[in-house]
Amino acid sequence: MATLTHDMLDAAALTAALQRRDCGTVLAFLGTTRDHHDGRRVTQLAYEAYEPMALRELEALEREAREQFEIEACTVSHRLGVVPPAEPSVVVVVASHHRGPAFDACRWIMDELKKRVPIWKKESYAGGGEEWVSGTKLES
Amino acid sequence: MATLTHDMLDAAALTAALQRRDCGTVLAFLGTTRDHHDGRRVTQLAYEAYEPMALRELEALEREAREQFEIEACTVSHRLGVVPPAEPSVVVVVASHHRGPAFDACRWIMDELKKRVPIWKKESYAGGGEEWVSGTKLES
Amino acid sequence: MQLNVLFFAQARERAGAASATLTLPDGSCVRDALDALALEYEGLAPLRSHLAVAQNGVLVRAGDALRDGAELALLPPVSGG
Amino acid sequence: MQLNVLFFAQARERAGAASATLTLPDGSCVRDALDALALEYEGLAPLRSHLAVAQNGVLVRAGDALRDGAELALLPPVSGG
Repeated sequence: MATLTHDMLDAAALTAALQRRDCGTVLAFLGTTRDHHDGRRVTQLAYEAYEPMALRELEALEREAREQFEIEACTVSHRLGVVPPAEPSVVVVVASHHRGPAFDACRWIMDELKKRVPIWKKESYAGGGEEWVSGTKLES
Repeated sequence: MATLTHDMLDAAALTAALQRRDCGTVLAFLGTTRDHHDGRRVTQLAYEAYEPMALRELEALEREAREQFEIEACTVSHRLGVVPPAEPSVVVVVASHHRGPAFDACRWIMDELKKRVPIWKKESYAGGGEEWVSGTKLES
Repeated sequence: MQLNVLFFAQARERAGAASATLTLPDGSCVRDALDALALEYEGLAPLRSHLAVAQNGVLVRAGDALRDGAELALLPPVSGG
Repeated sequence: MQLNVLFFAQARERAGAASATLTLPDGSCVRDALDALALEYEGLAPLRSHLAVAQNGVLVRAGDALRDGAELALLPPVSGG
Protein backbone atom coordinates (compact mmCIF):
# COMPACT_ATOMS: atom_id res chain seq x y z
CA MET A 1 0.00 0.00 0.00
CA ALA A 2 1.47 3.35 -1.06
CA THR A 3 2.03 5.92 1.66
CA LEU A 4 2.68 9.67 1.60
CA THR A 5 3.34 10.98 5.08
CA HIS A 6 4.82 13.87 7.04
CA ASP A 7 5.97 11.45 9.75
CA MET A 8 9.24 9.51 9.93
CA LEU A 9 9.25 6.37 7.80
CA ASP A 10 9.61 3.17 9.81
CA ALA A 11 11.72 1.12 7.42
CA ALA A 12 11.88 -1.80 9.85
CA ALA A 13 8.10 -2.10 10.09
CA LEU A 14 7.65 -1.65 6.34
CA THR A 15 10.19 -4.43 5.71
CA ALA A 16 8.77 -6.80 8.33
CA ALA A 17 5.29 -6.33 6.88
CA LEU A 18 6.45 -7.96 3.66
CA GLN A 19 8.17 -11.01 5.20
CA ARG A 20 5.88 -13.72 3.90
CA ARG A 21 5.94 -17.48 4.26
CA ASP A 22 5.47 -17.92 0.52
CA CYS A 23 8.39 -15.66 -0.48
CA GLY A 24 12.13 -16.26 -0.41
CA THR A 25 13.18 -12.65 -0.87
CA VAL A 26 12.42 -9.34 0.76
CA LEU A 27 14.32 -6.37 -0.64
CA ALA A 28 14.14 -2.99 1.10
CA PHE A 29 15.46 0.18 -0.51
CA LEU A 30 15.93 3.29 1.66
CA GLY A 31 16.62 6.60 -0.03
CA THR A 32 18.20 8.71 2.72
CA THR A 33 19.25 12.36 3.01
CA ARG A 34 22.93 12.71 2.17
CA ASP A 35 24.89 15.41 3.98
CA HIS A 36 26.67 16.60 0.83
CA HIS A 37 25.85 17.27 -2.83
CA ASP A 38 28.10 18.65 -5.57
CA GLY A 39 30.72 19.59 -3.00
CA ARG A 40 28.32 21.52 -0.73
CA ARG A 41 27.41 20.48 2.80
CA VAL A 42 23.67 19.74 3.02
CA THR A 43 21.94 20.21 6.39
CA GLN A 44 18.49 18.94 5.38
CA LEU A 45 16.12 18.24 2.54
CA ALA A 46 12.57 19.57 2.49
CA TYR A 47 10.01 17.71 0.38
CA GLU A 48 6.69 18.87 -0.96
CA ALA A 49 4.18 17.12 -3.21
CA TYR A 50 1.00 17.60 -5.17
CA GLU A 51 -0.34 15.11 -2.69
CA PRO A 52 -3.43 13.51 -4.26
CA MET A 53 -1.71 13.10 -7.63
CA ALA A 54 1.56 11.91 -6.06
CA LEU A 55 -0.25 9.27 -4.02
CA ARG A 56 -2.08 8.01 -7.09
CA GLU A 57 1.24 7.79 -8.96
CA LEU A 58 2.84 5.85 -6.11
CA GLU A 59 -0.10 3.46 -6.18
CA ALA A 60 0.28 3.12 -9.95
CA LEU A 61 3.97 2.25 -9.51
CA GLU A 62 3.07 -0.55 -7.09
CA ARG A 63 0.41 -1.91 -9.45
CA GLU A 64 2.60 -1.71 -12.56
CA ALA A 65 5.55 -3.31 -10.77
CA ARG A 66 3.36 -6.24 -9.74
CA GLU A 67 2.18 -6.59 -13.34
CA GLN A 68 5.61 -6.32 -14.98
CA PHE A 69 7.79 -8.34 -12.61
CA GLU A 70 7.52 -11.74 -10.96
CA ILE A 71 6.95 -10.30 -7.51
CA GLU A 72 4.29 -11.06 -4.93
CA ALA A 73 4.01 -7.72 -3.13
CA CYS A 74 5.52 -4.25 -2.97
CA THR A 75 5.03 -1.05 -1.03
CA VAL A 76 6.26 2.46 -1.84
CA SER A 77 6.35 5.06 0.95
CA HIS A 78 7.48 8.68 0.64
CA ARG A 79 7.99 11.19 3.40
CA LEU A 80 7.23 14.91 3.01
CA GLY A 81 8.50 17.93 4.94
CA VAL A 82 11.97 18.20 6.44
CA VAL A 83 14.17 15.07 6.32
CA PRO A 84 17.51 15.36 8.20
CA PRO A 85 20.67 13.51 7.10
CA ALA A 86 20.64 9.70 7.36
CA GLU A 87 16.84 9.54 7.64
CA PRO A 88 14.87 7.96 4.79
CA SER A 89 12.70 10.07 2.50
CA VAL A 90 11.59 7.03 0.53
CA VAL A 91 11.28 3.32 1.35
CA VAL A 92 10.47 0.71 -1.30
CA VAL A 93 9.96 -2.90 -0.19
CA VAL A 94 9.47 -5.81 -2.58
CA ALA A 95 8.71 -9.46 -1.78
CA SER A 96 9.16 -12.21 -4.34
CA HIS A 97 9.71 -15.94 -4.69
CA HIS A 98 13.16 -15.45 -6.25
CA ARG A 99 15.62 -12.62 -5.86
CA GLY A 100 16.18 -11.50 -9.47
CA PRO A 101 12.73 -9.97 -9.98
CA ALA A 102 12.90 -8.19 -6.61
CA PHE A 103 16.08 -6.37 -7.65
CA ASP A 104 14.63 -5.54 -11.07
CA ALA A 105 11.31 -4.30 -9.68
CA CYS A 106 12.86 -2.21 -6.90
CA ARG A 107 15.26 -0.51 -9.28
CA TRP A 108 12.46 0.14 -11.80
CA ILE A 109 10.20 1.65 -9.14
CA MET A 110 12.91 4.09 -8.04
CA ASP A 111 13.76 5.07 -11.64
CA GLU A 112 10.08 5.69 -12.41
CA LEU A 113 9.39 7.46 -9.13
CA LYS A 114 12.01 10.06 -9.97
CA LYS A 115 10.43 10.69 -13.39
CA ARG A 116 6.71 10.42 -12.74
CA VAL A 117 5.71 11.46 -9.25
CA PRO A 118 4.97 15.15 -8.49
CA ILE A 119 7.32 15.51 -5.52
CA TRP A 120 10.00 18.18 -5.14
CA LYS A 121 12.95 18.59 -2.79
CA LYS A 122 14.89 21.61 -1.67
CA GLU A 123 18.39 21.42 -0.23
CA SER A 124 19.51 23.63 2.66
CA TYR A 125 23.23 24.28 2.94
CA ALA A 126 25.56 24.75 5.89
CA GLY A 127 26.30 28.46 6.13
CA GLY A 128 22.90 29.35 4.70
CA GLY A 129 21.20 29.24 1.35
CA GLU A 130 18.85 26.73 -0.17
CA GLU A 131 18.06 25.43 -3.64
CA TRP A 132 15.48 23.25 -5.37
CA VAL A 133 17.14 20.14 -6.67
CA SER A 134 17.09 20.10 -10.46
CA GLY A 135 14.66 17.47 -11.64
CA THR A 136 12.89 15.83 -14.55
CA LYS A 137 10.04 17.42 -16.51
CA LEU A 138 6.85 15.38 -16.21
CA GLU A 139 5.76 13.93 -19.56
CA SER A 140 2.06 13.68 -20.33
CA MET B 1 31.29 -6.87 9.44
CA ALA B 2 30.40 -10.41 8.40
CA THR B 3 28.39 -12.50 10.85
CA LEU B 4 27.67 -16.21 11.14
CA THR B 5 25.25 -16.91 13.96
CA HIS B 6 22.85 -19.47 15.35
CA ASP B 7 20.57 -16.69 16.59
CA MET B 8 17.78 -14.91 14.70
CA LEU B 9 19.04 -12.22 12.36
CA ASP B 10 17.84 -8.74 13.30
CA ALA B 11 17.38 -7.26 9.83
CA ALA B 12 16.13 -3.95 11.24
CA ALA B 13 19.25 -3.43 13.35
CA LEU B 14 21.55 -4.51 10.53
CA THR B 15 19.84 -2.02 8.20
CA ALA B 16 19.82 0.84 10.70
CA ALA B 17 23.54 0.29 11.36
CA LEU B 18 24.27 1.27 7.77
CA GLN B 19 22.17 4.44 7.63
CA ARG B 20 24.93 6.99 7.26
CA ARG B 21 24.89 10.76 6.86
CA ASP B 22 27.23 10.54 3.88
CA CYS B 23 25.13 7.99 1.94
CA GLY B 24 21.93 8.41 -0.05
CA THR B 25 21.09 4.72 -0.34
CA VAL B 26 20.73 1.79 2.02
CA LEU B 27 19.68 -1.47 0.39
CA ALA B 28 18.76 -4.46 2.54
CA PHE B 29 18.31 -7.95 1.09
CA LEU B 30 16.63 -10.63 3.20
CA GLY B 31 16.74 -14.22 2.02
CA THR B 32 13.88 -15.88 3.89
CA THR B 33 12.67 -19.46 4.23
CA ARG B 34 9.95 -20.15 1.70
CA ASP B 35 7.21 -22.58 2.68
CA HIS B 36 7.26 -24.39 -0.66
CA HIS B 37 9.80 -25.66 -3.17
CA ASP B 38 9.21 -27.64 -6.38
CA GLY B 39 5.61 -28.22 -5.40
CA ARG B 40 6.39 -29.60 -1.93
CA ARG B 41 5.42 -27.91 1.31
CA VAL B 42 8.52 -26.96 3.29
CA THR B 43 8.24 -26.73 7.08
CA GLN B 44 11.77 -25.49 7.80
CA LEU B 45 15.30 -25.18 6.52
CA ALA B 46 18.30 -26.31 8.57
CA TYR B 47 21.66 -24.72 7.76
CA GLU B 48 25.14 -25.91 8.58
CA ALA B 49 28.52 -24.46 7.68
CA TYR B 50 32.24 -25.11 7.78
CA GLU B 51 32.23 -22.14 10.09
CA PRO B 52 35.75 -20.69 10.07
CA MET B 53 36.04 -20.97 6.31
CA ALA B 54 32.49 -19.70 5.71
CA LEU B 55 33.11 -16.65 7.90
CA ARG B 56 36.32 -15.87 6.02
CA GLU B 57 34.46 -16.16 2.71
CA LEU B 58 31.70 -13.84 3.91
CA GLU B 59 34.38 -11.33 4.95
CA ALA B 60 36.01 -11.70 1.53
CA LEU B 61 32.67 -10.97 -0.15
CA GLU B 62 32.32 -7.75 1.83
CA ARG B 63 35.87 -6.69 0.98
CA GLU B 64 35.61 -7.55 -2.70
CA ALA B 65 32.23 -5.82 -3.02
CA ARG B 66 33.72 -2.63 -1.56
CA GLU B 67 36.61 -2.87 -4.03
CA GLN B 68 34.51 -3.61 -7.11
CA PHE B 69 31.52 -1.32 -6.63
CA GLU B 70 31.08 2.32 -5.72
CA ILE B 71 29.72 1.55 -2.27
CA GLU B 72 30.70 2.89 1.12
CA ALA B 73 29.83 -0.06 3.37
CA CYS B 74 28.30 -3.51 3.35
CA THR B 75 27.55 -6.29 5.81
CA VAL B 76 26.75 -9.93 5.12
CA SER B 77 25.10 -11.99 7.87
CA HIS B 78 24.13 -15.65 7.68
CA ARG B 79 22.15 -17.67 10.19
CA LEU B 80 22.82 -21.36 10.92
CA GLY B 81 20.59 -24.03 12.41
CA VAL B 82 16.83 -24.22 11.92
CA VAL B 83 15.15 -21.29 10.13
CA PRO B 84 11.33 -21.41 10.03
CA PRO B 85 9.29 -19.95 7.14
CA ALA B 86 9.36 -16.15 6.70
CA GLU B 87 12.47 -15.76 8.87
CA PRO B 88 15.70 -14.60 7.22
CA SER B 89 18.64 -16.98 6.81
CA VAL B 90 20.75 -14.28 5.17
CA VAL B 91 20.77 -10.48 5.35
CA VAL B 92 22.95 -8.34 3.09
CA VAL B 93 22.99 -4.57 3.64
CA VAL B 94 24.78 -2.11 1.37
CA ALA B 95 25.20 1.65 1.78
CA SER B 96 26.29 3.89 -1.10
CA HIS B 97 26.19 7.47 -2.32
CA HIS B 98 24.03 6.52 -5.32
CA ARG B 99 21.57 3.70 -5.77
CA GLY B 100 22.89 1.93 -8.88
CA PRO B 101 26.04 0.50 -7.26
CA ALA B 102 24.05 -0.66 -4.22
CA PHE B 103 21.78 -2.79 -6.41
CA ASP B 104 24.75 -4.15 -8.38
CA ALA B 105 26.79 -4.95 -5.27
CA CYS B 106 23.94 -6.59 -3.36
CA ARG B 107 23.02 -8.81 -6.29
CA TRP B 108 26.68 -9.74 -6.85
CA ILE B 109 27.18 -10.64 -3.18
CA MET B 110 24.18 -12.98 -3.22
CA ASP B 111 25.26 -14.62 -6.50
CA GLU B 112 28.77 -15.19 -5.13
CA LEU B 113 27.58 -16.30 -1.71
CA LYS B 114 25.64 -19.15 -3.30
CA LYS B 115 28.73 -20.28 -5.24
CA ARG B 116 31.60 -19.71 -2.82
CA VAL B 117 30.60 -20.05 0.81
CA PRO B 118 30.67 -23.51 2.49
CA ILE B 119 27.12 -23.46 3.84
CA TRP B 120 24.48 -26.15 3.24
CA LYS B 121 20.75 -26.30 3.77
CA LYS B 122 18.38 -29.17 4.23
CA GLU B 123 14.64 -28.90 3.60
CA SER B 124 12.08 -30.62 5.83
CA TYR B 125 8.71 -31.40 4.27
CA ALA B 126 5.19 -31.44 5.61
CA GLY B 127 4.25 -35.08 6.13
CA GLY B 128 7.84 -36.06 6.81
CA GLY B 129 11.05 -36.45 4.87
CA GLU B 130 13.96 -34.14 4.35
CA GLU B 131 16.49 -33.43 1.63
CA TRP B 132 19.70 -31.50 1.12
CA VAL B 133 19.10 -28.72 -1.39
CA SER B 134 21.11 -29.36 -4.53
CA GLY B 135 23.91 -26.84 -4.74
CA THR B 136 27.00 -25.66 -6.55
CA LYS B 137 30.36 -27.40 -6.43
CA LEU B 138 33.04 -25.19 -4.91
CA GLU B 139 35.78 -24.27 -7.40
CA SER B 140 39.35 -23.92 -6.20
CA MET C 1 -14.80 29.84 -16.88
CA GLN C 2 -13.11 29.85 -13.55
CA LEU C 3 -10.10 27.74 -12.53
CA ASN C 4 -8.41 27.02 -9.23
CA VAL C 5 -4.67 27.21 -9.91
CA LEU C 6 -2.10 25.47 -7.65
CA PHE C 7 1.58 26.42 -7.68
CA PHE C 8 4.24 23.99 -6.44
CA ALA C 9 7.92 24.23 -5.46
CA GLN C 10 9.73 26.85 -7.62
CA ALA C 11 6.41 27.86 -9.22
CA ARG C 12 4.97 28.57 -5.78
CA GLU C 13 7.96 30.62 -4.77
CA ARG C 14 8.10 32.54 -8.03
CA ALA C 15 4.36 33.23 -7.99
CA GLY C 16 4.56 34.22 -4.34
CA ALA C 17 1.40 32.21 -3.73
CA ALA C 18 0.34 28.58 -3.32
CA SER C 19 -2.93 29.04 -5.21
CA ALA C 20 -4.95 31.53 -7.22
CA THR C 21 -8.30 31.85 -8.93
CA LEU C 22 -8.13 32.42 -12.67
CA THR C 23 -11.02 33.60 -14.85
CA LEU C 24 -10.79 32.91 -18.60
CA PRO C 25 -13.16 33.07 -21.60
CA ASP C 26 -15.11 29.89 -22.31
CA GLY C 27 -13.26 27.63 -24.75
CA SER C 28 -9.82 28.49 -23.37
CA CYS C 29 -7.03 25.94 -23.48
CA VAL C 30 -4.06 25.18 -21.21
CA ARG C 31 -1.82 27.55 -23.19
CA ASP C 32 -4.28 30.40 -22.59
CA ALA C 33 -4.13 29.76 -18.86
CA LEU C 34 -0.32 29.82 -18.89
CA ASP C 35 -0.35 33.07 -20.91
CA ALA C 36 -2.69 34.71 -18.43
CA LEU C 37 -0.65 33.49 -15.46
CA ALA C 38 2.61 34.73 -17.04
CA LEU C 39 1.08 38.21 -17.27
CA GLU C 40 -0.06 38.18 -13.68
CA TYR C 41 3.05 36.50 -12.22
CA GLU C 42 6.10 37.80 -14.07
CA GLY C 43 8.43 35.64 -11.97
CA LEU C 44 6.99 32.52 -13.61
CA ALA C 45 8.35 33.44 -17.07
CA PRO C 46 11.81 31.80 -16.81
CA LEU C 47 10.19 28.60 -15.48
CA ARG C 48 7.44 28.36 -18.09
CA SER C 49 9.13 26.04 -20.59
CA HIS C 50 10.00 23.65 -17.76
CA LEU C 51 6.49 23.38 -16.34
CA ALA C 52 4.13 20.47 -16.71
CA VAL C 53 0.43 21.10 -16.12
CA ALA C 54 -2.18 18.83 -14.57
CA GLN C 55 -5.91 19.40 -14.83
CA ASN C 56 -7.84 17.70 -12.06
CA GLY C 57 -4.77 15.61 -11.31
CA VAL C 58 -4.14 14.44 -14.89
CA LEU C 59 -1.28 15.76 -17.04
CA VAL C 60 -2.48 17.85 -19.99
CA ARG C 61 -0.87 19.47 -23.05
CA ALA C 62 -0.80 23.10 -24.13
CA GLY C 63 -3.64 22.68 -26.63
CA ASP C 64 -5.98 20.72 -24.35
CA ALA C 65 -9.31 22.32 -23.47
CA LEU C 66 -9.87 23.62 -19.96
CA ARG C 67 -12.94 22.64 -17.97
CA ASP C 68 -14.86 25.16 -15.92
CA GLY C 69 -14.19 24.69 -12.22
CA ALA C 70 -11.08 22.57 -12.82
CA GLU C 71 -8.04 22.42 -10.56
CA LEU C 72 -4.99 23.38 -12.61
CA ALA C 73 -1.61 22.46 -11.10
CA LEU C 74 1.70 23.98 -12.26
CA LEU C 75 4.36 21.32 -11.80
CA PRO C 76 8.10 22.13 -12.06
CA PRO C 77 10.55 19.33 -12.90
CA VAL C 78 10.14 16.66 -10.23
CA SER C 79 12.87 15.51 -7.85
CA GLY C 80 11.30 12.99 -5.51
CA GLY C 81 13.16 10.11 -3.93
CA MET D 1 51.26 -38.28 8.32
CA GLN D 2 48.07 -37.80 10.24
CA LEU D 3 45.07 -35.72 9.15
CA ASN D 4 41.95 -34.52 10.91
CA VAL D 5 39.09 -35.04 8.46
CA LEU D 6 35.82 -33.08 8.70
CA PHE D 7 32.63 -34.21 6.95
CA PHE D 8 29.83 -31.76 6.18
CA ALA D 9 26.18 -32.04 5.14
CA GLN D 10 25.63 -35.08 2.86
CA ALA D 11 29.23 -36.16 3.42
CA ARG D 12 28.67 -36.17 7.18
CA GLU D 13 25.47 -38.19 6.85
CA ARG D 14 26.97 -40.65 4.38
CA ALA D 15 30.11 -41.13 6.48
CA GLY D 16 28.02 -41.45 9.60
CA ALA D 17 30.49 -39.18 11.39
CA ALA D 18 31.34 -35.50 11.62
CA SER D 19 35.09 -36.10 11.81
CA ALA D 20 37.75 -38.79 11.62
CA THR D 21 41.49 -39.22 12.00
CA LEU D 22 43.25 -40.44 8.87
CA THR D 23 46.80 -41.82 8.73
CA LEU D 24 48.58 -41.82 5.37
CA PRO D 25 52.14 -42.37 4.11
CA ASP D 26 54.31 -39.26 3.95
CA GLY D 27 54.09 -37.58 0.54
CA SER D 28 50.41 -38.37 0.05
CA CYS D 29 48.18 -36.03 -1.94
CA VAL D 30 44.51 -35.08 -1.69
CA ARG D 31 43.52 -37.88 -4.07
CA ASP D 32 45.19 -40.42 -1.80
CA ALA D 33 43.14 -39.16 1.13
CA LEU D 34 39.91 -39.44 -0.86
CA ASP D 35 40.83 -42.96 -1.95
CA ALA D 36 41.48 -44.00 1.63
CA LEU D 37 38.25 -42.40 2.85
CA ALA D 38 36.22 -44.08 0.08
CA LEU D 39 37.50 -47.45 1.28
CA GLU D 40 36.63 -46.72 4.89
CA TYR D 41 33.27 -45.01 4.22
CA GLU D 42 31.57 -46.79 1.33
CA GLY D 43 28.59 -44.41 1.49
CA LEU D 44 30.79 -41.57 0.30
CA ALA D 45 31.38 -43.15 -3.13
CA PRO D 46 28.36 -41.67 -5.01
CA LEU D 47 29.22 -38.23 -3.65
CA ARG D 48 32.92 -38.30 -4.43
CA SER D 49 32.86 -36.57 -7.83
CA HIS D 50 30.77 -33.77 -6.34
CA LEU D 51 33.04 -33.06 -3.39
CA ALA D 52 35.39 -30.12 -3.02
CA VAL D 53 38.21 -30.44 -0.49
CA ALA D 54 39.74 -27.79 1.74
CA GLN D 55 43.07 -28.19 3.56
CA ASN D 56 43.35 -25.91 6.58
CA GLY D 57 40.41 -23.89 5.22
CA VAL D 58 41.79 -23.41 1.70
CA LEU D 59 40.41 -25.25 -1.35
CA VAL D 60 42.86 -27.77 -2.82
CA ARG D 61 43.00 -29.98 -5.91
CA ALA D 62 43.33 -33.73 -6.20
CA GLY D 63 47.07 -33.60 -6.90
CA ASP D 64 47.97 -31.12 -4.14
CA ALA D 65 50.28 -32.36 -1.40
CA LEU D 66 48.91 -32.99 2.07
CA ARG D 67 50.53 -31.51 5.15
CA ASP D 68 51.00 -33.51 8.31
CA GLY D 69 48.52 -32.44 10.97
CA ALA D 70 46.28 -30.64 8.49
CA GLU D 71 42.52 -30.28 8.79
CA LEU D 72 40.93 -31.75 5.66
CA ALA D 73 37.30 -30.78 5.02
CA LEU D 74 35.00 -32.65 2.61
CA LEU D 75 32.61 -30.10 1.15
CA PRO D 76 29.53 -31.15 -0.86
CA PRO D 77 27.98 -28.68 -3.34
CA VAL D 78 27.08 -25.57 -1.35
CA SER D 79 23.57 -24.15 -0.98
CA GLY D 80 23.80 -21.17 1.35
CA GLY D 81 21.54 -18.15 1.19
